[in-house]
Amino acid sequence: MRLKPYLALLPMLALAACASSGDYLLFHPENLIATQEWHATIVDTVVMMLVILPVLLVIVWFGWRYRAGANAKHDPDWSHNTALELLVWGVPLLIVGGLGWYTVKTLYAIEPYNPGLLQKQIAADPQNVLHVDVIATDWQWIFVYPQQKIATIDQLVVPQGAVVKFNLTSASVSNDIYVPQLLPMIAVMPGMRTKDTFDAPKLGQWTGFAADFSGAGFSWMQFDTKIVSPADFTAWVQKAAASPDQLSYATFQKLAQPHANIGAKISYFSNPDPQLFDKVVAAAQAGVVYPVSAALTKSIASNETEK
Amino acid sequence: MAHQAAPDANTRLFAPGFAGHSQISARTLGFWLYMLSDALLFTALFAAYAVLDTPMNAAGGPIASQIVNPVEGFWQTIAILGSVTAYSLATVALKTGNRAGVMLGIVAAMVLAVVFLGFGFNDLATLTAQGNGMDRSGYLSAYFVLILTHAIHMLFGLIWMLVMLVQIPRDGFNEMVVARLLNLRMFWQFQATVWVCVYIYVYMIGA
Amino acid sequence: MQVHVPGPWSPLFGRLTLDQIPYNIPILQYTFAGAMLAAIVVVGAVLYFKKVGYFWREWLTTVDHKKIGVMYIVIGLVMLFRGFADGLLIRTQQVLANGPNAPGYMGAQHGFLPPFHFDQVYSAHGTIMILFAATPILTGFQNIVVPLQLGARDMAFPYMNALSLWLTAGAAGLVMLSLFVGDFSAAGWVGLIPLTELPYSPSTGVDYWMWAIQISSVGTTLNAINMIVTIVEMRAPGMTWFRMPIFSWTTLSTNIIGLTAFPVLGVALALLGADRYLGTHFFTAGMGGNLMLYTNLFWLWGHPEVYFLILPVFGILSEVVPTFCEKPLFGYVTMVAASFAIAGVSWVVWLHHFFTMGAGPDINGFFSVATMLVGIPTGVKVFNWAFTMYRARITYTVPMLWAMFGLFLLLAGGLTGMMLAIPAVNYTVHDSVFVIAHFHCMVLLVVAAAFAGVSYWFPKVFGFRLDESWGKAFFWTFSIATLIVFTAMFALGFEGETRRLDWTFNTAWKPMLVVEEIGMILYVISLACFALMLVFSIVNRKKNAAGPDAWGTSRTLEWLTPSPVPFYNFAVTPQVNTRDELAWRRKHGLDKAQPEHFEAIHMPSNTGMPFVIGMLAAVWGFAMIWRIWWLAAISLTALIVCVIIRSFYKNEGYHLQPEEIAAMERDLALGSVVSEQPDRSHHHYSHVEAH
Amino acid sequence: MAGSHSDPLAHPEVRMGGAMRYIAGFISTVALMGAALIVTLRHDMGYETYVEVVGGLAALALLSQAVLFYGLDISRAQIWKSVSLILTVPLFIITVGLTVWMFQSLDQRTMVMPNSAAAATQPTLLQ
Repeated sequence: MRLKPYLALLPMLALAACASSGDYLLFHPENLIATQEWHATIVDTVVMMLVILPVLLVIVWFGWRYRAGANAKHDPDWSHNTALELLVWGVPLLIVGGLGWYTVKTLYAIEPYNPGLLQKQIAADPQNVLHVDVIATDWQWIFVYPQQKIATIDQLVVPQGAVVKFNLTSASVSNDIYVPQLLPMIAVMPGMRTKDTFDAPKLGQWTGFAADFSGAGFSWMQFDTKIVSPADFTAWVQKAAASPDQLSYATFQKLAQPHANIGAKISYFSNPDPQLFDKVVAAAQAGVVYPVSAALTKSIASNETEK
Repeated sequence: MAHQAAPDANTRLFAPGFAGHSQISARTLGFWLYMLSDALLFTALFAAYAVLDTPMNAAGGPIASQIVNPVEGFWQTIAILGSVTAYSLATVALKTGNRAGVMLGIVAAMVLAVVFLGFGFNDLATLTAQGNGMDRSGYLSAYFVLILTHAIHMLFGLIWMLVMLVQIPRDGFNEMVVARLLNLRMFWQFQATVWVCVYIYVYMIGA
Repeated sequence: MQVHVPGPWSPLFGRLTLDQIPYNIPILQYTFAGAMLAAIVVVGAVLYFKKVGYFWREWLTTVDHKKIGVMYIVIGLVMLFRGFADGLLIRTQQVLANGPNAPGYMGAQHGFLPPFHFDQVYSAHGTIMILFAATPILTGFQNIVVPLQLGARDMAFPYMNALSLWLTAGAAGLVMLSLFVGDFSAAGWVGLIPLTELPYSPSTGVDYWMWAIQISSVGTTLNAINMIVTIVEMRAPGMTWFRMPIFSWTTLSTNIIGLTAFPVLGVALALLGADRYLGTHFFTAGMGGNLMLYTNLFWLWGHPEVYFLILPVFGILSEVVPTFCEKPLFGYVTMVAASFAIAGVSWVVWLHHFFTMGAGPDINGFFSVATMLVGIPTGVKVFNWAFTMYRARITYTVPMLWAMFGLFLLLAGGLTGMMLAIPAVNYTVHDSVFVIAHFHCMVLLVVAAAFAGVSYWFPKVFGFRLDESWGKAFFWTFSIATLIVFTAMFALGFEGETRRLDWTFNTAWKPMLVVEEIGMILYVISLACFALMLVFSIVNRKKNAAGPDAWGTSRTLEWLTPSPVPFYNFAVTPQVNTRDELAWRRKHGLDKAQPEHFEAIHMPSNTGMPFVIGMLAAVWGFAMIWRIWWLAAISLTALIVCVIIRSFYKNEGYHLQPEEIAAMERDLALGSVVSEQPDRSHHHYSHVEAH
Repeated sequence: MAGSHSDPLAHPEVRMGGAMRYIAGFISTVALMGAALIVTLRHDMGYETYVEVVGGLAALALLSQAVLFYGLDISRAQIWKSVSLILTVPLFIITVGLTVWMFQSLDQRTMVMPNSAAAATQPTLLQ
């Protein structure tokens, strides 16, 4: 039994050793929002450790000191001490009070619709806000850039320094969008419109993905996320705008038919229907669904599809 | 533990002849707890109704004020309150062991309940015939299911009353029959309580 | 108004067709062969030893709370094994299906499970573990222990107790049946909406999930009523509220939750059922439905449900720790207060399960702070157990080891729970495996306490202790496996892995996925230790035979009566003088005192009706799942008729005469087993008092 | 069990009822509902006042049922029923209240109302 605490420490050490590696995506936030959330994780852990570590030590110490056969003092009736009982209520109360205050404070800083953290940046340069409409289908991500008049499947490209504002909806079932280093999760729901906001301070490339289960093709719902220089962004927009495929609502209806995009292949579209997002929301509210047949559910991503 | 007394000559370790609890009390308490759980069921339905009672959830179909009639609801209120009062008066007859009185009260309660249910089912049938059935919109789904859940409770109460009408002459007022009569009184009263909430919330405030 | 369902439908068989039997899936072939083999062995043994009558008389028709409790725990352990097998499949799939170049086996693109099968496996894993493993096991303990702790003869409603059991059993049977007839839900144990709506889940999987939960939760609600009335009405004379053992207190608080929360789940599922069967629009995205309404109702039950599971666990720890510390529990009154504080706060925290859905910061803030409040009473409990160990004399028996491990898991789960309560943190890990690791800390705390309870109360029910050395081997393998699997899972959460991935696309996750798999293999070894523990315990049962007070240091009334407990519990109802009555009697040398004379005891008769009703409920569920309307109508009518017939029974039980009790108590003192009731089927009517 | 020896008709819950009490319960509830109906039909107060008045009348009706019909009090026979009812009332308020509060905020932030006539073919801009 005295081995146990050490055993518990071993994996923690292993975790600490690995923490420096880039695989721990949440340890490496790449923008203000994600950094704030990572700080909250650290603050919470440190504050909680103030109480958890002593309790752990007390349990180990008592458990060793008062084991049978250790000849320690045995007091078979001691079961009450008013001061101690006040303490055991008081300490958690203080911790919860402190953390509660901190939580409410951070809540407004990272509020997805209008984060306090980015207020200054938006006010300083309102032109530098990039609007992207995000539509989840079964099982792909469609990004519509209304200002740039382009759309993509499974690729999100953002100019460095911009603040990105998402409108999100789904054509079929609910989902969550997630880029661990940049974009915390937010729900994507059919017939409803959620919003999310994040900043893009550093160049780089990341994988974004669906986080909330949405059916058989869910595991294959990744999208490529890039932050590029403004010049590269303009070039990229021009490339996409040159695409002969145009994203009309009729085209969208075909795209939204359930199928898994295995390998997350990227497609570009020019001239998306300017009201595409609204039409998708309105259609879902009017009861339009993209049903998944039982046969498709059973065969998707199995070898049967290739026959 | 520090305050524990040491055993003395008066200390008893066993309680021979311990009478235990009363069966009737245990049964009525148990049934009362079931009713509180049933109340939570209606609570969830009310919460669902409250969420779905917006013009948006009517999805172009009728909204509350177009389908409910507070005046007709008032007649229903009188019918159901009359029914529970008739049943309650039956349990007053129970005090003297008056079988005919108890059974008469139950029959009166059943007749009034059928009147109440007749109004309700007629409303739902009319709506459905107009194409405004429960599958028309989120709002109508909530309305129908709330009303139907209450009506199904009432139907079970009616079956229960029929059973009692057989058991009273067969068994007399033994412990089990009395416990069932008392529980049924709570159950029946509970339907009126739920109806008061439905009437106020759906028929008046909602409309 | 009946909605159109895709695929064939016939009046006679509903949606059931031959190709719904998945005979061509290899894994299911093996499972089926294994299940059939086990069934043949069990049924064959029962027939060979001519025990059919015994099973019917002593188990299937019993109304004895101890036997019902044992059956609950057996069902729970079987389902725990099934859930574990599902967990093993999930972990193995994720290791095999890691990275773009992961090969596919047995018809899958990656790994060996195609998504549709994988999704069923993880949905079944969650549903089974929470509702058909943890819940029955804990209910079983409450059934066995609470009446004994209170000094009562039985539960308040023995007949309804059996009914609760058989409803749960019927529902568990439906879940198992979904393996071989049709499929199970592929939309998560929470029933992700609108994925569970007909267009997105056209098969009968969601219906299996929905009706099985619905039927079992009726059983749970009835059981909650029974427990509360038992505790309120049936305490032995002298047992005032503040002399009641903590396990009974936590049972009371947990069943208050059960009583009030399960109806809300019933409504959530019934409204989903209305959508699927009647074409309503409660939770559809269109036509005025509101899909978050489902999530709201589900978690309105779902979060209290967490405490519904955790509170009895706290009760078990509060019994085990003082027994093996040879000291009373520190801070009894605050412990009671904390239990009720947890039950109360559990009702205002549910929204923390969907912080990310887009509600405003004031709403998230309210539910966040409310959630943190739960940390206060939970912290109090941990402190109280720690201080119980102060100036104690601790014996590290198997139950105590499990309890210590439970404390450790509670600290880990508490730390991460506080993180998840902060929306700023929650947004980054909301749907990641970090959440999975967190709540597995909590449900493995349930498992740890369950095994603590099994080893602690086993001698009370069966008259001999479990084998200590194999028990320790089981404990160490299991707890180390837990540390390995879930430390790796926390790491994966920080690596950004999300839940329910059939194909784990990021190759950087591979090392930790392999670590998890190693832990799973250790779990398999620990299961072998568990089986060997049972075998050696039965072989050595004479050596490990236990007296009334099996541990010599127990403190509560259940240890006053012989082990195994005679079916009438106490020959004479004990008079309670203080809290921790048995410890007090032992201290003053009164624990061996016997009653001077016996009086007649009134006992309820066995009845097959609860079994019949439970099975009818399962048939009705099956008929509803497959939309076989005639069968549904017949089974529902039969069920109602059975309830009515039962109300016409005149048999009010029988009286056990003083001389019979005296004889049985003599036999017990000599060490022979009298847990079987005398056969009263022929003459019990003679004992019914006339009115 | 052992209590089954006594006369079931002597049980306190059987003795509790009284004809006058039940009739009073009937009359008071019908009168309160009637008053609510009149208030509703007259339509002469602001919505919030109206909800308060009708809600108050409903609360009185429920209270009169609790006392006159259910006979709830703090006697030994009824105390646990009264206690459990009092403990359930907050759950009702929490469940309905917090749910409504939450959905009001959520609907505002996520439910964008399309012009229903144009929805199918020509949805209006939603922002």
